[in-house]
Amino acid sequence: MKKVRVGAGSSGWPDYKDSAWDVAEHGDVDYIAFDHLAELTMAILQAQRARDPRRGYIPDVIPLMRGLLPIWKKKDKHFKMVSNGGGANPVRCAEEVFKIVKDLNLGGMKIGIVTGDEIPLSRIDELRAQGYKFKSLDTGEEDIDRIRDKLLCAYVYIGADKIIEALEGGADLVLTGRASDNSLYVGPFMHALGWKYEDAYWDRIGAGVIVGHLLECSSWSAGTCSNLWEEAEYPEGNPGFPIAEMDETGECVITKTATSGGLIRELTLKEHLVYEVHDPHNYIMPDGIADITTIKLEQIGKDRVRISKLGDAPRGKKRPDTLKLCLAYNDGYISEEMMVISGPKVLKMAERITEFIHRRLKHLNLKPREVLIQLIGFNSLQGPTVPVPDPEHEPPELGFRVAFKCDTEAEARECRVECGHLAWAAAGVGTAFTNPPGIRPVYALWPTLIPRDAVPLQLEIKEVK
Amino acid sequence: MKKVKIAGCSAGWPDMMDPAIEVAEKSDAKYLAFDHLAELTMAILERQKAKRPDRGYIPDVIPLMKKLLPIWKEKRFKMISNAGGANPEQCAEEIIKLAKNLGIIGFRIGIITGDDLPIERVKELRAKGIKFRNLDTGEPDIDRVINDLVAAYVYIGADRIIEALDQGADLVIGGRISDNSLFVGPWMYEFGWKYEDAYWDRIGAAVCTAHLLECGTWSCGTCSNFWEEVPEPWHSGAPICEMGEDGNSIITKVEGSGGLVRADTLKEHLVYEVHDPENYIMPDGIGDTTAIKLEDIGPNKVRISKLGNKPRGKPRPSTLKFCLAYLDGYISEYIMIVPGPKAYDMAKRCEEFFYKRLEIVGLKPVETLVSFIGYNALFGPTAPPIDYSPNELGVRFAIKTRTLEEAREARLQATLSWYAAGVGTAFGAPSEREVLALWPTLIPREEVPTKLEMREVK
Amino acid sequence: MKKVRLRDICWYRSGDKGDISNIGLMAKNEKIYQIIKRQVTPEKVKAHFKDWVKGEVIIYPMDNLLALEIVMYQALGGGATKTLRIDQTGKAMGNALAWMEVEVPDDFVVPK
Amino acid sequence: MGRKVRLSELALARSGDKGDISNIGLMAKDEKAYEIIRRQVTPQRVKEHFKDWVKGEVKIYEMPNILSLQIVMYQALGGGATRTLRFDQTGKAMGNALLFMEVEVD
Repeated sequence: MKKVRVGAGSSGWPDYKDSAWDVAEHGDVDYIAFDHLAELTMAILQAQRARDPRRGYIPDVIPLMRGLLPIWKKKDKHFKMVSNGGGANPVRCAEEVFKIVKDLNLGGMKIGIVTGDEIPLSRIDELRAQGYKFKSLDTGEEDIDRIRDKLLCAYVYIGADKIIEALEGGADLVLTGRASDNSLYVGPFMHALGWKYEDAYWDRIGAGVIVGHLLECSSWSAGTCSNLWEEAEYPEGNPGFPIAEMDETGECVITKTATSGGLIRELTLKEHLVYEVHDPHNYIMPDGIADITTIKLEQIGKDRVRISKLGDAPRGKKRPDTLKLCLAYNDGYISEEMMVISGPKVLKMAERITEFIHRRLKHLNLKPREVLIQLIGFNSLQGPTVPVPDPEHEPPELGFRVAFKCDTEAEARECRVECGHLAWAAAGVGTAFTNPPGIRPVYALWPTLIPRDAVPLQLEIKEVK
Repeated sequence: MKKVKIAGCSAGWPDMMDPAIEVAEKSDAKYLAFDHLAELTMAILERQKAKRPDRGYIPDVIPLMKKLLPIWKEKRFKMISNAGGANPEQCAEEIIKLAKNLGIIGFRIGIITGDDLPIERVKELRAKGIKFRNLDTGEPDIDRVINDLVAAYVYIGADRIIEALDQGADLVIGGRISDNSLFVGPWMYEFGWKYEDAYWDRIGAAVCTAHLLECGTWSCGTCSNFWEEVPEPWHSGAPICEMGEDGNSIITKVEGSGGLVRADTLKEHLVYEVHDPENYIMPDGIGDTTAIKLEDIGPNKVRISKLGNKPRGKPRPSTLKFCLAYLDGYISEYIMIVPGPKAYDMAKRCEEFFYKRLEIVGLKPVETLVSFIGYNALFGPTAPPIDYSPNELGVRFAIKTRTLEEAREARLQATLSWYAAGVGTAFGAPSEREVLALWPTLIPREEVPTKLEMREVK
Repeated sequence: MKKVRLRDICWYRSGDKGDISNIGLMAKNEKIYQIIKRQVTPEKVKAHFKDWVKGEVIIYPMDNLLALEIVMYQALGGGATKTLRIDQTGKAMGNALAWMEVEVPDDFVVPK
Repeated sequence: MGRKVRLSELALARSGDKGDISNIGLMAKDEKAYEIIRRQVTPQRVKEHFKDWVKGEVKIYEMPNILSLQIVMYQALGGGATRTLRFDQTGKAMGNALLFMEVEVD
């Protein structure tokens, strides 16, 4: 029975570099996958590259690789690596990694560079001219003409096709841009276990998609941000990253190294299986559509949980013929200010300051698009759902945060100064301030779909001896 | 008896502009005084000027003047301001340009310079034997920081203000003029007071009263213990003080403006940042704040008068307050919010986790502080015990390091500490800043030659 | 019958995708799963969140995990980059839902 | 002796900073309250109240004209506005913090 061990190496930017090195050193893995991209990161990276062609990849990839590649060499280059840290500039990222290989004289290395995920805006216009509508998955709006002139960039969540091809071509590291986090893991499973994009394999690819979902958020399946936060111990302060031992049939055991903190329990996996899944029967990914209700979890040892098929319902269906496309556009500016106000009667004082802000906005004829006031220590996380406060037990102080959304940066600044900072006038004595974060441009996202065949991908394998 | 009205129109930067406009339009104040400088503002403005020679003054003064000059044209009040900051000449230049295209001719400006000393001058004086002992910590001399100095400025008095008014200035603009002197100057000029023994009692009264005006609306119910009673603080009135030749005065505000003028709102400010109340040391004189009394004599009307026959002031000091600003590493800051029901325990776990992460990455910051917003961010060790279960707590990490790289690494580890928290944690925007530290000391008056230049809009 | 809060009988974790908030509500045992499957309805969830959830609420039961997958549209103030909320990615919406009360039999014992 | 009450019942406060010096104006609500705070709010007790937040000397000046005490605390703000790590860089809440202190009233 063929088996493969794939370890998680990162789940967004930033993450624990030392935990990735721990997986490489002690995880006895065949592959390590690194996801570095949150929903919005690509728009930021593309803006960086537009300003400076040497930038646009995830900067953290370099220190991460500098610590990882010596371990890779020590393990006589056994494990392969797959990463979407190339971002908007995978070619440049590969050059930087080759510099490390030379600096630390690690001998030869092959890097597979996957491109084609970024769609030039001219191509978007072409597709629209051909009658293709980019209907928003969020709001259902039919077409993008409302935002066309504000568009910054467009990128597609691509699948594992070129990752598999690169691994077949002997690549040690595969660098991509906007590869979906899931495909970074499904690629190695399919390559190592010989699965194909054909009907005989959708059930097993479904299992791969489910396990990919568990690994893509690294320590989040191993006790961090967990309901079991009180039990998860970190003696050395280094959270453990999950490792998947997948066999040919799609049955899998999730574990972690003994030298890392955190824990692998049925619940820590369950917590992530219910995270950002939407319709559990149709968890749509570029490489397959998984049905998360067809598997079961079983604790089979300390930090070892088996994921196996529940009944005979298939764990996955044929992959979709469209891919997720994200259009990023500029949508105004946000400014915010925070002060901390002192009791007694801190909640009443907060009401007074709130009234002050709205009256002063009117007094100065300022019209922000949106104003939000939140009380840190009381309702900033859970808003209107928090229970009515008990007057006997008021907090001694509260963070009073106000945020403004405006069309222009100047307006956002004026609102913040005149009605944010200067709102201390209505507060009682004992009010203090933090340095407000800078005014930030709002990058809005328009999620939609694009036909798979409208997104040709390229692979280039480079080598240094 | 001659009486003169001065309004306190700004407490710092930024501040509300509308109270100043309201005073200009609706009151008969003869002088409008504007303090725009907090302790550190000068150092920030010096660094701005170092980067761009055409900057270094308070930018808000231009939109303010744009609104005030047309009113000035009708009412001809006088204005005294320290908005010039590190670049009074450029500030005056901009105001002259503004006045020209508003068609306001004949507007006369007095520009006061000499309050900021070049760093080489400081080194010269140090070589001459002046040690510049630190008033805060008592450190005997500045040798430890002399190579990190970025700015040096003196709190100068009202001498040049009086001279400028004498030459018919409509606006007197300077840099680090002491907030107090912006008010004492005009009163000395109007009443003909001199820096001589016969006048210290009255100058002392002006010094104490000016302290109540230099923070603008802070004396009229803003940031007050009486916040629940203050009507319409969103358009708070600026304090207007009518002083007589005897040094007694009455403080009011524009009819119909928001805010509250009462003996106890003024008292709140009289006890603010005074230190030794019987020796309130200012460049123009030493005030005795225990020698005056405050009485409510009508709605929003308070009389300030002499209490008994103790003199209200003593001769001005032979030295001036001198501030040196120097670079002192970096501070990075990061806030995340952890949810209840065990928010305090969860916050403590994140703190413990953070200190372990610092060990792992081998980082030894100069100083770290983790505090919890909603519990002890303001009150530290004095915060009363938590006798309830907060819905959430802000966990604030603040780290001081020598270098920017260390500051970034420390903040990165703080960011990652939310992994140790339970589900439901969110985080705010992080920030890093360069630390400018202040070295307060004294400098002999004669080492600070100031200059006055008169200009007129033609 | 008596009332208990979801936070005493379930675990939860929430995340985001654009302006969609997605809560995983995990019953601590089979009996509790039947209770939440019946009482935690789209209408009650929407009422609980008041003006924070402006769009539709869809709930998918996951019998295999004794969990409900709760999907709430236009629930995050415009999405991570547009919302003014400090919790830009809705990490605490699960905790917020956990304040909701459900009815349980009087002899019901809250699990440790 | 009498019962213990928090200073906040007898006085109001407002605090500010000058470099690393925190300065609290403590205003008694009436004549009787002024006598109590004048006797019981001593440099020693203030220093104990602030624990490691006040590292330097505490001086207290009386202002009988306005029934207030001027409390000056050295090395009390973590290095001063630009150097302190505290949230309240300029010590605006030190007055409120002092009001948690207990005094005896008959």
